[in-house]
Amino acid sequence: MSLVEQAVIIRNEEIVPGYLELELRAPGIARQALPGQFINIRVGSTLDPLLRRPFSVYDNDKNAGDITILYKVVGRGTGMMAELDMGETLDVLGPLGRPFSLPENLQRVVLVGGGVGMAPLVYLARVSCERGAAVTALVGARTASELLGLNHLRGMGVKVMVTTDDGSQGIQGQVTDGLEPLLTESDYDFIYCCGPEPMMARVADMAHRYGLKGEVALEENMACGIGACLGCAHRVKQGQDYSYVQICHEGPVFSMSEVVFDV
Amino acid sequence: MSLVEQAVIIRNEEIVPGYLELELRAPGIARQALPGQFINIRVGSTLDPLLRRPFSVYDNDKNAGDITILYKVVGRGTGMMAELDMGETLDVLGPLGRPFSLPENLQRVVLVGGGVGMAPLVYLARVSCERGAAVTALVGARTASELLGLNHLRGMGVKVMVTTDDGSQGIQGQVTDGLEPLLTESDYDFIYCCGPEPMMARVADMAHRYGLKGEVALEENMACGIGACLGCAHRVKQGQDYSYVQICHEGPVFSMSEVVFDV
Amino acid sequence: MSERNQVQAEVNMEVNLGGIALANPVTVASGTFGYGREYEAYVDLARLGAIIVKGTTLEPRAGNPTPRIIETPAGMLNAVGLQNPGVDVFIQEHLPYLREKQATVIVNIAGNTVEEYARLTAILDKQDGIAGLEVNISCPNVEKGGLQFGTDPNTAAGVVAAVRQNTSLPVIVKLSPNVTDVVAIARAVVEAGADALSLINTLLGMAIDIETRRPVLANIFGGLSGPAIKPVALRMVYQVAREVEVPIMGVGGIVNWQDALEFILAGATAVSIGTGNFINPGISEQIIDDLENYLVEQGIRDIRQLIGAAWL
Amino acid sequence: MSERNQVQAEVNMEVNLGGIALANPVTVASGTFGYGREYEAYVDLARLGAIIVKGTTLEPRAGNPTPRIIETPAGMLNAVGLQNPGVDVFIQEHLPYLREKQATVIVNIAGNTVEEYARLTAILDKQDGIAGLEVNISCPNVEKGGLQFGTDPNTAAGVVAAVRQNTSLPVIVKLSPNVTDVVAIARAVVEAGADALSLINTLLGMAIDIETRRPVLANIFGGLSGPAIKPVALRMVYQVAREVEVPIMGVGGIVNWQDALEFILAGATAVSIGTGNFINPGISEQIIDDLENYLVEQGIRDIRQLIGAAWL
Ligand SMILES: Cc1cc2nc3c(=O)[nH]c(=O)nc-3n(C[C@H](O)[C@H](O)[C@H](O)COP(=O)(O)OP(=O)(O)OC[C@H]3O[C@@H](n4cnc5c(N)ncnc54)[C@H](O)[C@@H]3O)c2cc1C
Ligand SMILES: Cc1cc2nc3c(=O)[nH]c(=O)nc-3n(C[C@H](O)[C@H](O)[C@H](O)COP(=O)(O)OP(=O)(O)OC[C@H]3O[C@@H](n4cnc5c(N)ncnc54)[C@H](O)[C@@H]3O)c2cc1C
Ligand SMILES: Cc1cc2nc3c(=O)[nH]c(=O)nc-3n(C[C@H](O)[C@H](O)[C@H](O)COP(=O)(O)O)c2cc1C
Ligand SMILES: Cc1cc2nc3c(=O)[nH]c(=O)nc-3n(C[C@H](O)[C@H](O)[C@H](O)COP(=O)(O)O)c2cc1C
Ligand code: FES
Ligand code: FES
Repeated sequence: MSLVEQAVIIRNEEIVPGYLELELRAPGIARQALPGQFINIRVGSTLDPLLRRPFSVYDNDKNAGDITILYKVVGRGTGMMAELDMGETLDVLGPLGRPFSLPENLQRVVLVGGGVGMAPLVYLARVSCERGAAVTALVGARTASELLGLNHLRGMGVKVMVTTDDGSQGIQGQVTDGLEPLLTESDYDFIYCCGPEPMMARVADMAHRYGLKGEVALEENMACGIGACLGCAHRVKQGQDYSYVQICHEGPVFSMSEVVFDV
Repeated sequence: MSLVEQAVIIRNEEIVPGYLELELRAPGIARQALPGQFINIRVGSTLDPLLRRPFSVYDNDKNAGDITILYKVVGRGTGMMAELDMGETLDVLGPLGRPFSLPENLQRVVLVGGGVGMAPLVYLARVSCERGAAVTALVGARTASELLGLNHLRGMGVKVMVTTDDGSQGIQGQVTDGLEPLLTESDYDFIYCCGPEPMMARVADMAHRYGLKGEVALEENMACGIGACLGCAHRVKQGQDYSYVQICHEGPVFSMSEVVFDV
Repeated sequence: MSERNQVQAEVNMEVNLGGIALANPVTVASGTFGYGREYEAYVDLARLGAIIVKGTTLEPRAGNPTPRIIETPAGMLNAVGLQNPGVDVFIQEHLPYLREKQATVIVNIAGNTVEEYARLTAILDKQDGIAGLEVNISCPNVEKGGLQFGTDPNTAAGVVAAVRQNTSLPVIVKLSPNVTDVVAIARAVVEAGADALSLINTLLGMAIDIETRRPVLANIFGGLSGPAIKPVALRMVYQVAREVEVPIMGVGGIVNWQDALEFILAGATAVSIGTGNFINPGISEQIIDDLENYLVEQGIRDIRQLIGAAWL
Repeated sequence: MSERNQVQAEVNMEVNLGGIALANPVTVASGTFGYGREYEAYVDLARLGAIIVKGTTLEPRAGNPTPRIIETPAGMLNAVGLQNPGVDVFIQEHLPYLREKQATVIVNIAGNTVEEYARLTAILDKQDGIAGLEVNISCPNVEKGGLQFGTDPNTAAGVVAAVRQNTSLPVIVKLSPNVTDVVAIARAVVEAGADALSLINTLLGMAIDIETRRPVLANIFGGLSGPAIKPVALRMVYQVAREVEVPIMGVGGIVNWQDALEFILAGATAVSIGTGNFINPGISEQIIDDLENYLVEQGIRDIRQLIGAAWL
């Protein structure tokens, strides 16, 4: 059951320019959080900014009771977060949302992350590895300096492949350019993907062509994070038509085949 | 000419419970600030709280470029100020308002301060002493623990008298109870007063009875602090009638005889 | 006896909102509390004065495309577009849950024609476990070119009369603040049979994305809610409460007990928390506790003594 | 050539507001900038698109008792009550100063009767150094029981027609947001001769002091301004700009260049900074600089290209 916790900041560190890792002591949330779930952080204590900001659980140390998020500084809320110091407390609501499904007998999984879309995939990789699956991660970014999560993944024994738009590291091109050869060569059980929606659409398409099942984690502006405001709607297929689901509640993880992507 | 300065916090210290001294490195403002003037502080950098908060110059070290304010924690803005640490910066506008007049040949002055109304009187005492005047300060508070500025005043060689409502220190009663004997015994040139408006009204009345000229420093909710919004109006006498003046601009210091007190 | 029960014994928090007995004046606003279930981890649902459920229509509504929400200074805009599963699903899936939780349920109803309001009311009138109806008249009147029912006294009264005829349940009418003369609308709907009024619904607003140079919301316009609108809501409650005989529910920007108290002092018999639930899902129960403590500390035995105490 | 002049040479910031040539779209709002003098330490007055001076009446006005202002979430309420020294003092004491500073001056005028507006206009029409008039129609109409002129299309048009007959100066009409249909009022005043519109004036609001249990403002009600109201202002600008032919000045909650740009994209030809001046007295000039830089960075040669760019 999700809860509101006053989490103490253990670490708030810029890892590459514009991206920070924030580690929080939040034992109640850490105990429950599963890969793909997110937390909703109240930034500041005044009425501006007003709404909580949602962030995926990037890593989770249940024993210590620490959860880590990886965030990109994009606006006012994340800008304020970047100023926070160790020892300060943050009001955190979580864990929220439907986690990635981790079928019991996963043998070989492939993770595809673009930019800060890596955030939900690192904890997923950790749990997958713990369960004995062979994990390949395809990590994409615009340029080498924006590649995220590589060290974490390598530390777990994940096979890591890289694409950059500008070719400054790994394969030049988009993650889909790196994915096609992988899917041709190997036989995966499951694919997980998070990144910009057009990228997820292309990955979902490719997975479909290769007959591979998979899941994506979506994003949408949120107010409540718990299914009450109906703000975070996204289209899913319903027969020939579509209907809206709440990302915070019925997602953020969805089967690749059910999502109507905004491209 | 007043200015906006990004002032660095040198010290932000609780001196008695609920009252803090905040020392700011603001050389541009310090150079110009005179007793009775105030500064207008932007608390936080978001849109809530929105308006600046006005505080009297409590002390001023022109050489170092440091101004000090004495503030009471009463609400959200001052509550947030109390959390600030050394080294942080604050956006400060000042110096603002009309200072106390310090007639050239002042020999004997008496200062009467109630509660946080001491704030503008300490710097006034310093300058008066520097100019060679003999200064008596009558400091009132509800109880001994809320007496403010005593050490500062004694350090300058000011003769300090104390009244407390509960008699826990000095004369039991209100500052006016302490003032009457003073005015009977000594011959002062000038009286300065700041405190709750009913107190100032009584002091003004007494001064009038003893034929003593004096000034008070008033307060009113402020938005701009520079005479533009017309928010901080206060009544002053105009013949048999009254008119409104702007406290921030035409005050906060007024002659005791011209103010229509709100009692 | 628990500490809380002791407090309750000392002070009375019960109020009557046009025939609805509320254990305390603190309710949660339509569209911000789902069907209660979403908050069961954070709030004892039975303890709330009432739960006003999401705006319910005769047929299911898909709602608007996204983005539907955007933060604004001390507020937010929403253009959810009355997404709801329709009254039948509400009755089958959500009402039984709320009944089981012993919540006091007020159903917020919406329609595009007077006929729709009437039929919806007739359906809900037959259900167990509904304490009252809240009529949302900030809906486009399709028979009058989409102008909102709530912006004209006659049209507003028309909706309310139709609802009134179809139910013996207490009828609360929720007024739109986007009007020149809210008192005139209030009078008209009271005359048409409203037992209570709730005000305010959201202010119409918009935001523009300077990157894309387009309106942020897919719907272009949205409803402004949250602390930003509190001064407007409070003013309307104060104006209306003095002019009508029926009790008022104050809504708009309440995020703590002080805000709630301001509305009560302005003349509100009950208050409703909307956007505040998004900031802190436990806020509604917290406000109940805090108001109780306030009464105890101030030695006020009955919260009703404070209703309208700020009137001059 | 200074850096700033270089920037100016590269991009055009000039706009025309119904016959008033503005060096740039950034003006300062009536009642928030005094008579300019108050800001001379912080702003180069000649550089502002225009200075709209405090609401001026025929006779001096003492204004309301205090408290007159109170902060609200991301906003403030004011009930200053049109305190001003009257038009004669304005002409003798303030106008010469503004002329000398080479400021572009727009005089905001207010009255309690149509006759007052007419006489005030006739007086100001004869003065040098006035670029235009801004007619504040959010004033109580004493001949109609104190109802605001600006809440009814006919009464609003009546004021504007009277002003129009008495001057050849450009006439801007400042609309009240406290209305059901702002477009109807806009159309009526344009038909009556308005050369431009400015919107919005403040929203009517209030606050209650829970300590004293009384309204905070001596006047009970006050005008809500500041970032809190920006979404409402933006919506009204967007609605009105698409429906009338005259240019619009957008006002309400602007505190940075992004806010200003939102209004321009919504259809405003110029913008006005009000409450923002209180937060940062140099904000208006800062916004001019920032908008210029934005144009340069985006390679936009003329700010007029952005007016109404968000229309769908
Ligand atoms: C389920 C979920 C998980 C997320 N996980 C991560 C993560 O692990 N790391 C990360 O860097 N970012 C993540 N995001 C995006 C992150 O929430 C936004 O970048 C952040 O809210 C921006 O806040 P801001 O105040 O800096 O930006 P602003 O632009 O100032 O925000 C203004 C408003 O828009 C909302 N908003 C803006 N962008 C988004 C967005 N993409 N999603 C939701 N609301 C948005 C904010 O909440 C706020 O209400 C996630 C979003 C969702 C929905
Ligand atoms: C010229 C002047 C000099 C002052 N000097 C001092 C001083 O030296 N030390 C000190 O402790 N206090 C002083 N005050 C009072 C101080 O400004 C207020 O206590 C402070 O603004 C309260 O802010 P808050 O956010 O904590 O309170 P809140 O109650 O949360 O403030 C809410 C709003 O009310 C306004 N407000 C509340 N009380 C006052 C007040 N008394 N005067 C002006 N605005 C108010 C605030 O600015 C704000 O807009 C002075 C006031 C004035 C006008
Ligand atoms: C996301 C959202 C959805 C809403 N849906 C409804 C609704 O379905 N029916 C209704 O009458 N009011 C609806 N409202 C309005 C609220 O009930 C309330 O009147 C308004 O938000 C002001 O209160 P607040 O400032 O506390 O949020 C909605 C508000 C929000 C923010
Ligand atoms: C203190 C104050 C005084 C004002 N006086 C006037 C006035 O005299 N005439 C007028 O038309 N508008 C007046 N206004 C309204 C502003 O010009 C502006 O329309 C409004 O504040 C919204 O803009 P803002 O949110 O940027 O402040 C006043 C506003 C404030 C805050
Ligand atoms: S964020 Fe409120 S329903 Fe998803
Ligand atoms: S605070 Fe604005 S005029 Fe004094």
